[in-house]
Amino acid sequence: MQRYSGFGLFKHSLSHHENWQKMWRTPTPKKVYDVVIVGGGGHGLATAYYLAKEHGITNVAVVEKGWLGGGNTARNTTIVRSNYLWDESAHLYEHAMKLWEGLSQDLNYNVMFSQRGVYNLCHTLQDIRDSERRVSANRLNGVDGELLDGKQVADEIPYLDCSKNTRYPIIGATVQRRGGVARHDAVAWGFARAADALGVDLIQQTEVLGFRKENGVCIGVETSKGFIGAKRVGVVTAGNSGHMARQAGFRLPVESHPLQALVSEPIKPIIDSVIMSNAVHGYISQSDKGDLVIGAGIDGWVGYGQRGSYPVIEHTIQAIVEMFPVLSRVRMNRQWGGIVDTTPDACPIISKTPVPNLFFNCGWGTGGFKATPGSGNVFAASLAKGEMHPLAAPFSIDRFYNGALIDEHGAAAVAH
Amino acid sequence: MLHIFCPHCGELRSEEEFHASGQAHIPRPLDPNACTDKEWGDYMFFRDNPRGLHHELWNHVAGCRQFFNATRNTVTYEILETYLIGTQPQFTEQAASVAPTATREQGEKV
Amino acid sequence: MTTANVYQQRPDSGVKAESSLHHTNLASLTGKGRKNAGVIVREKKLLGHLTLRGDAKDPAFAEGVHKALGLELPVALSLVAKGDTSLQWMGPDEWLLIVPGGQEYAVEQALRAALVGLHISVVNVSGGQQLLELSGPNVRNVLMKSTSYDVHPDNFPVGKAIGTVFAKSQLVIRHTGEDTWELLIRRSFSDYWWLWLQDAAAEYGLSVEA
Amino acid sequence: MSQTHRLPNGGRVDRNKVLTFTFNGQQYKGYEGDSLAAALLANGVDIIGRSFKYSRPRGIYAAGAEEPNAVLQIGATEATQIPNVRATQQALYQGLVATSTNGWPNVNTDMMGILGKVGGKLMPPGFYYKTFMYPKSFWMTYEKYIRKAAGLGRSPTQNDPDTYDNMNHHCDVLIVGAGPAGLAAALAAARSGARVIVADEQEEFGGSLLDSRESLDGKPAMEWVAKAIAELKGLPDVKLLPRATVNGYHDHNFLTIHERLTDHLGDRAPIGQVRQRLHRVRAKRVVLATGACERPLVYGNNDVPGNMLAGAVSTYVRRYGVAPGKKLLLSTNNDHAYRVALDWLDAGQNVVAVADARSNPRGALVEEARAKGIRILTGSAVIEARGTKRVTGARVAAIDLKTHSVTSPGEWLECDLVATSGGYSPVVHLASHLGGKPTWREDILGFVPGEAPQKRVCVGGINGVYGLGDSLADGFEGGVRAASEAGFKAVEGVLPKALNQLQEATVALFHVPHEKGTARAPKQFVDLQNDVTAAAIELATREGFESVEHVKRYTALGFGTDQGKLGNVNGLAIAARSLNVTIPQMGTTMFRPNYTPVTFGAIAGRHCGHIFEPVRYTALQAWHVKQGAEFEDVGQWKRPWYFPRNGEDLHAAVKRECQAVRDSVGILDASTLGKIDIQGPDAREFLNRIYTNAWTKLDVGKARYGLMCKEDGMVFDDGVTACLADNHFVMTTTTGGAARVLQWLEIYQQTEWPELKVYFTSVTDHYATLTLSGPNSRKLLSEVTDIDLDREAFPFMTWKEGLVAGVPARVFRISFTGELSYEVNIQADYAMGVLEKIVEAGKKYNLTPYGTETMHVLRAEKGFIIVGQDTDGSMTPDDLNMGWCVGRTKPFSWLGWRGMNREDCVRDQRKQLVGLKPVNPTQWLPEGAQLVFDPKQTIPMTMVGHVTSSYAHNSLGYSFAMGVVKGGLKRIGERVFSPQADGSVIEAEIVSSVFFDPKGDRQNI
Repeated sequence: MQRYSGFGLFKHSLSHHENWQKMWRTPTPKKVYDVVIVGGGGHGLATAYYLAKEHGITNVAVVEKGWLGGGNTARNTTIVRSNYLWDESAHLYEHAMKLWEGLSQDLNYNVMFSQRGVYNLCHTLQDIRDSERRVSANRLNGVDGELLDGKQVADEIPYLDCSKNTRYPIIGATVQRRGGVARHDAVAWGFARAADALGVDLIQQTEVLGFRKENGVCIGVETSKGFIGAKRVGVVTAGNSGHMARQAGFRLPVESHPLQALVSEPIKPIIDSVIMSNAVHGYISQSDKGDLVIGAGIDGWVGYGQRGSYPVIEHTIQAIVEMFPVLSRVRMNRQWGGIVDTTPDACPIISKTPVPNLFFNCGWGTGGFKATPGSGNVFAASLAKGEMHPLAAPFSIDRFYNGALIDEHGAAAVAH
Repeated sequence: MLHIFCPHCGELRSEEEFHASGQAHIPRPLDPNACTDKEWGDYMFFRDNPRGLHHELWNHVAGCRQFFNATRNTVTYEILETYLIGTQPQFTEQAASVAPTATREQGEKV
Repeated sequence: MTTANVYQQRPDSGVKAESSLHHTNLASLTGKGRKNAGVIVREKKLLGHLTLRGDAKDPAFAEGVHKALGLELPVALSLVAKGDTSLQWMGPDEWLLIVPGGQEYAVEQALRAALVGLHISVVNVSGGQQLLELSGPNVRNVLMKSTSYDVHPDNFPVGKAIGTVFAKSQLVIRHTGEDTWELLIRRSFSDYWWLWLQDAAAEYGLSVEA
Repeated sequence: MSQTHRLPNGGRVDRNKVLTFTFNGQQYKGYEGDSLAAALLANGVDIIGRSFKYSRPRGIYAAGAEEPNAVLQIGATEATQIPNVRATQQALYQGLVATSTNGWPNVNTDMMGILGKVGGKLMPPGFYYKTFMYPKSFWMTYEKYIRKAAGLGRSPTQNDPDTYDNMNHHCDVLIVGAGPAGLAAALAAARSGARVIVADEQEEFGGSLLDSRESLDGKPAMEWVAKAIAELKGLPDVKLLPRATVNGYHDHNFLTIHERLTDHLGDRAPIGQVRQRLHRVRAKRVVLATGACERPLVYGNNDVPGNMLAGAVSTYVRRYGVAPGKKLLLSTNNDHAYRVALDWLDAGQNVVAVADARSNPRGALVEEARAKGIRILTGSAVIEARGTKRVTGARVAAIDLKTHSVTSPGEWLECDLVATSGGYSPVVHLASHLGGKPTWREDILGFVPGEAPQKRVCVGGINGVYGLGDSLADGFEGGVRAASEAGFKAVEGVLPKALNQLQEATVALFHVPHEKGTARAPKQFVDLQNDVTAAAIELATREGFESVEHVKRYTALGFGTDQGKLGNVNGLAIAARSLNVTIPQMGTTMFRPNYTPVTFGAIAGRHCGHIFEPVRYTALQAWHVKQGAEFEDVGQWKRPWYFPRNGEDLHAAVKRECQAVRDSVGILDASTLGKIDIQGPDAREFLNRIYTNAWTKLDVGKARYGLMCKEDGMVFDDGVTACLADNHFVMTTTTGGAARVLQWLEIYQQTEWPELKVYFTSVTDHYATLTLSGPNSRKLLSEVTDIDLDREAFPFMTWKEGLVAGVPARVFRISFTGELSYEVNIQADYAMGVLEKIVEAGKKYNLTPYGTETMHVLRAEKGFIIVGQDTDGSMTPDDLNMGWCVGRTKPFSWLGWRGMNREDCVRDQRKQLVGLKPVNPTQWLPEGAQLVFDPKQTIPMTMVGHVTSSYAHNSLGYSFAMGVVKGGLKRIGERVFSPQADGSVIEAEIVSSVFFDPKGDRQNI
């Protein structure tokens, strides 16, 4: 792998940047792999990378129907945090957070992870109770978190309307200072480049059409470019998980909904952290390019069109103007939608399936991006050993039968 | 924003007046106590979630407050029909390949 | 056995009654708005409101209603009226009956008597809602700012009444005359509606009529 | 000198109306009718900004929405700042204040420009991914500087003084674009009687005719436009919206139009006027007449001020009477661009030459140019321009299109304006908003709309129909079709005659070759706003980015505020060539709303500030305000939280209120509780199915508490329901749950058990509910009621009807405080009168109004739960120690029963609701605080539960709490610990959750 550095950049500038290597190969699929990952988004690429790096399994293919990182990785609002309520999710997301903290160096690719702090605003007394509960749990789980009062919030977040004149006056907030944002595309590209360097085959423009089973056991995938054999198959196809499960012959407790987001035109820095509000229902941060990155909730119906309904956009912008009245004259440049696989408890499914040797990692709802390295890391371990990693084990499909749900609706009420 | 024909009001109305209530035609097991945990979990949580025709339950919350069903394409978002609770859809996944795409919205006054 | 508990809910005269916009003191604003205001608002308060439920397909039900009220059951999205009494379709098995304030108890009894033996429901909701009449040349503009329902007379002729989204909540709009419309507003939302209408009508001028 | 570049005559500006404006602190003059860009050009302003990455000087490049460079800050005051206004789309007004967004100390001498020159080489696409990684801790510092350098304009830092609104429309035909095709379509549709809306983004209707050389019926084309507008204005159901951009084409033919009502008058709307309006339109049919957008050619130094889109030159000359230079050099690959040379000549200016990439062009305009003596260099193109702050010359050389190479050294021509035309791109933006992939047409070298779930007709330029006569015909036919599809009968119409001229095909040239190769040639810009060069695109493909989305994302191509209107197709062509695929194989990226940016305020409309969302009040709100209540938001309701007296704080007030209730009597406004009237012969059976407990035996006159669970067995609401008559009940719900519960009842009745005869009607607003609670409540109530309140006659958990303060009431003897209590329900119209009389009578009992906080304390002392505070959607009735409320033997498997018997729900050691008593009675356990058995363990700790409710100020005299603890019901008497943020640990004993009057004597007195 060609190593990236400031000096390298200088060296290449002397030859007019004509000698940069490809970031990854364009390989022809082999007949059989130890592991085939279906889905070349952030989670799939991370899985492949950690399989190769931490488990020495390099005979791995990532099969992607479109382009690497082209699904929700390319469409999310890039928030990273780990301040989840329940132990199971807090541990999983904190595992991811620790990986984020060294990711650029690990991948030798700057994913621009910016720990600028994530604030969750409180508007009601119940918000305060829920926040105390979450922050208190975070603290005892080793996840950083603070509960601020209204005055502290006003001091820390310029231009936020903390007056009593708003419909839902702000009376406090939680903050996770280690939380922040990262550059979404770079995460996919960084993992792809690093995985490729370790020998992983990244096979783009190849759609998985089905799973081949022998004696009920999965032995590979049927693709638009023919059959590819595999000892184990991991499916990481956010926005398509239900569809893939149907190909494999079972259903999931998943519904795929549109999740919309939008950006303003680029403006000079004005929002220096990530601010989210469940009650007013919106969240905002500002990208390094200057765009205000804004989102809110999912559309209420199943939709695979990568677009949702306009009222969601309206309500989101109303919420932002309510929180930051000074932004009223800023303009919205572009809106888009992703497809999020939601589960009944707003937690992911990282699980074995009714088909032996076929594993699913899905159902991240609106919280997938922030988990990317952690999700890939525990999924890789599970695929390597054939047994679920301890951090992944609570997220089995079984919980929807026995009732051991991990209800994170509170932590994810505003989608992010 | 979707335009939905309420079969009770007999008019197309904006999506804002409605609330989507998930997949339709999921009858509550007649004897829940006879269900295994797995069967009960299937009833509560597992859904078809198709790419394509989806039969789903809607409620005209701001209008007549009635529930009804709709057949909607989850990729194009086209609504092929809305129909009353207790009746069956005309458009189904099986019939879809032969059914012409609706050229005119149900209830469209032209 | 009695199937329902019905009682006279209105006190004898002399007890103070307040509409849901009482606190805004509309009376004091009467005649103080802009001359030739584009929108004129008038409270139609303290009327008798009854929610009637029953099976529209059962001829006995329609007959009973007719017997008690002298009104035909209105079909979907319509309103029939006789004098100060109006009956509005609210849903396939639901109607709203508005009668002069104080008559609701007697009317309910008449309805129950005429519909005895049928599965019906009559509920007095007089305290929970009232009408707000809007008239004037710019009412349609104000409605267009507030609802995504099509209020063009081709689609919304006089005599039509619909439930829809209005600003950030829901209500019923009734078209009662060429430039006259009624909003059926819920008590707890009244203050919001009043603020909303003042704001939406500001550019056309708003005046209050007693 | 003023307006040095204004032509002596011509243009649609009003030369009698001189307007003064300021740009970068300097005052200039322009005319009414000018765009800001036109006025700047009229004054010879070359540099209007610095580029974002390399800080290169940039000038006005285009004349419309596609402008990439002239993105300015506007606003005379802080509160009225508007960032990122395209000068080409901003009408000039008196006193306009504009500044550049980048450049330090100013745009003419920009220090960053030096850095850009030196550092530029170090900034290939994606350079930031390859560096700034070490040392790890420095990224936040690097980032600060990157952020400062990025961004264009700035947000105001004061609140917006203006108002905005939304307006909803329904029409039969919405016509987007009022150029020749759009106007023809509008006439056709409107004459049929259809409801028609015509929206156009420009200051006036006319589109391409506003600067056209062509005539209609032998008269200037704009005369026909005026006639058409007059006719349309005369029709009753036609709405004409100039200055209104259709920005989004959403599902089911819903579109949004952003109308700028006062932006041409000032940075602030005149008093009483709305600044901008967002129209929400549902159209039966849409006619897209959005035209086509000229593409520039990509050549060396094509960004130096003085390089300009060819059509823009015509616009400035013909529409504004401005000559943006003296000596014009035109580089084209098509016929249409020749009009620029002719317009320039007509304006008395000097045409240096036309470089035409075609080897033997013979079209009508070409011949006209030849005839007028214009020098035409065929088979050639401008290879590179020269100049730093303004073009001083350009090199024209012969090129070979097949080999993409330069075949002659060429010739340097002196000029100050290079006009460029690389053909036309149909404006397919709106046509693609629903995911429809545009299709490439080789014959017109452009993308046209592809299939999409839109009920639309595309007419004119968007279809690649470019000739004026053809465009009018296409438009008219489209208008007829749209109207007839919407149910209207078309009316015949005669179209004006246009001169049909021979037009030859455009030749495919996007990126002009350079001898040095792309990487070493002078910078050839593809996306001017984002400083994306042809070399950058080639580098991206070299590094393995093969998908168009990858290339776009890696280079930032098309991510600017112009969304790549000029650069996208050229970028695509460059990527395709370097990957050796065709343009259609390369595909396009997604088009998403908005077409051009839309003000947040306009989208938000009036839904902000005090009407951001409804506020709900009870009938007694005015009284609460008069009593000085502090309010709490509960759902949409404002509820009195507590009633401070004489400067009391929350704690003091609550302690006093609690004591008053326990000692004498208090009054609470409970009107916000949900109330549902239930009638029908199956009402009782329905209650049996929906509640966890049994309802079969509840007699008329009695009331019962019930719990509701979802199918998963988790509690989701609770309340008291009373039997009013055999077939008649009234249910109460939590305040926040009222709407949800009604929906819940309806969905089961309508979809699951339609055979059950029962009707539900909300009476929440109809009844006001006054709760009198405390040992003296009977005495007090007896003074204002005719109801027999005798203990035997009116026992606990029953209700009676009678007069209260002269008003007919239903009085329920139920209690949420543990004290003797009466809930008085009266028609809300009379609530204030009743309250006043009770208050009057209550004086001698020290009747004390209390709010939600005191209510919460008093119920907690009794161990009563609050759904949503003590529950979180993961608790069964057994978890709440409310097994007594579970009908385990009910014949019908009611909602929740099966769910609460799943494996995980019946296991030992679930978290259970218990009382918590801090060992130190003055210590308060924060609500939400987590609990552990062993406070000395290391992090991560094993948490065993949390505090749900906690009250230090109450009637008990010591701090107490409720909370859930793992296996808590079997641990009564044991200790739990709550480690706090400050390092301290609060120790508490697990106790019964009933702290006060455990036998319930007080409510039974």
